[in-house]
Amino acid sequence: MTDTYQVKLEIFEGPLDLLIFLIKKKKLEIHDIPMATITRTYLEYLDDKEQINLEREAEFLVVAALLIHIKSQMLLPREASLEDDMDPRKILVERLLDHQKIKAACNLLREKEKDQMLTWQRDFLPPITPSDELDFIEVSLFDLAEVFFTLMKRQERERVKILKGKEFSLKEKAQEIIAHLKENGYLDFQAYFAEQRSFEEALFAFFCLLELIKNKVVVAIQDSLFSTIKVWLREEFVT
Amino acid sequence: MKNSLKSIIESLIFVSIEPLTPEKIKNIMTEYSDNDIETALQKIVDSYASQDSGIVVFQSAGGYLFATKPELDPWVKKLLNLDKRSRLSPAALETLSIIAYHQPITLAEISAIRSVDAAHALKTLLLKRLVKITGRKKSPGKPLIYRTSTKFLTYFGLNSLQDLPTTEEIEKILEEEQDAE
Amino acid sequence: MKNSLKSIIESLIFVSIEPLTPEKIKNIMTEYSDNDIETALQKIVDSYASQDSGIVVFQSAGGYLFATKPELDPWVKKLLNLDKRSRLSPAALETLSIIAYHQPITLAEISAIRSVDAAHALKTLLLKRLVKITGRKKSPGKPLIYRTSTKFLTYFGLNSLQDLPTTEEIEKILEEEQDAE
Repeated sequence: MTDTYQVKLEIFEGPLDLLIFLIKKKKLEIHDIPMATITRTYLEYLDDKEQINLEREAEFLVVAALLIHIKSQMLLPREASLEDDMDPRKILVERLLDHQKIKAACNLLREKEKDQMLTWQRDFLPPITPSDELDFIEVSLFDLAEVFFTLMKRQERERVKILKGKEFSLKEKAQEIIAHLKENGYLDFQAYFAEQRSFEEALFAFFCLLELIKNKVVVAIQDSLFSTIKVWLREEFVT
Repeated sequence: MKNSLKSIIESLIFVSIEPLTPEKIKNIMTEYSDNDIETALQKIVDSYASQDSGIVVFQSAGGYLFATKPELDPWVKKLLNLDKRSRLSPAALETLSIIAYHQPITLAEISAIRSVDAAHALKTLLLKRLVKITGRKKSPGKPLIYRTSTKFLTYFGLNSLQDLPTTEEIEKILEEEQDAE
Repeated sequence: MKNSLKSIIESLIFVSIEPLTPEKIKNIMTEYSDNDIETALQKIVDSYASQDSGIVVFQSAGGYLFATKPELDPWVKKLLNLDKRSRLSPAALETLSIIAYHQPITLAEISAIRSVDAAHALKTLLLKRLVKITGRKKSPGKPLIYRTSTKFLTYFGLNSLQDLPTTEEIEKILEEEQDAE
């Protein structure tokens, strides 16, 4: 093993990076990797626990499993020789080649980034005739969702419960309550709210009931402290 | 080629948000005399003024600033108006996001969520046709109900409202960032 | 004096934060032919390039934009009091390259190509507005799909996605690397 072999695993962005590094170190041809050799080398590498970045361990092990799988596939005796596109190594090779391409593209983009970092563009508008809405920005779907999410988070912090814009009708709800009273004589406060389909609807029914009490259509009576509240229709509305 | 004092100062004026004062330039270009700098500044002002150029360097608040030529204002305004059509103010974006996720919704409900009156932002959205009125709510005062329009879907490249990123998805995206910090 | 087409376009480029496309110019300067506009644009680019000027007009993301000359970077940094500009992390750059070449793409697809979870890198790219959500994939779970944005092009000084290194170019680089070893 050479000194460069002692490179810490963290310098590899991922398991494919490590694999390519090992293939190059062993001077192997990427299209024709001897599976036994490379699997052994890869596992040896992982064996040194100190070198493993725990956060990425899982991904390195996934590739190790893939290597072992491919190796085992190749050891299995077969009646006919494998067709080219059935070679289990093929998927791995394709992934490695694609990964290398991405890496090369990264290098090129890094160069361009370096060039661009030398030029300065303005992210503000020069003075122009004042206009009321110059702070216009180009928005994306992510912006839209992000703004909404941030807004909701802010509200959650302020502990303000916002009711969804459901279409409840005050008149319909009032009629519903009156019909219930006419049918049953009275309305048990707790039982009635337990029947409501959602918190919003219950809250709405509550407001509605308050409105009916205020308008002296119904009367709410509590027999004793902590007993349930009963709501009665006032006599003049019973007909 | 060595960069001329004139070209360096020009780039500094360009990236300054506020008028660039000779003092600031002197702080950076310590190897030049005050006189050199004043001469270079005058040269820059003169050269833009004499050229057939769309921009000028003018003096304001004790400093120097790039601006478009005043007589080109009509075209500049035309461009900014054109841009405006495809852009939203932060207030309008916030209002639009509330409507998108809470529709159907009334102005009062939007304002309650924003803790700020949303009437102006809503008007902008209606003018841009990103939002439409779809009726009245059956509640006291019968307020108008708003929904997002088909143009809203096209603007954001959505097939339907179901395609909006869910709060859970955005939460996942934004929260991991907090973990990393 | 009548304002020249060149000076008008110059002022329009100047007031644009994003690259100004010829299409936008054509929308404003309807009385001029496409050819007139293209000629004027070329004249503007050439004149800034040949002058002893601190600023240049360059082409990016299919449009034109003013910026400072690269060699003046040290002075600009001094003025803005910046040591260095932050670059993308290797993970973010890799994720961005994958999105650029494989777009439209989902998070799961990116992670599969990287063999590493890409959620965090994607977040960085979304927050930097280099990547955008463009809808959902019509597949089980309807995952969000991502594409590179206009800002991606300006960030790297690319005119269009076609300017990205082609597979052939990349293969050539890889061969050269191998020869070198």
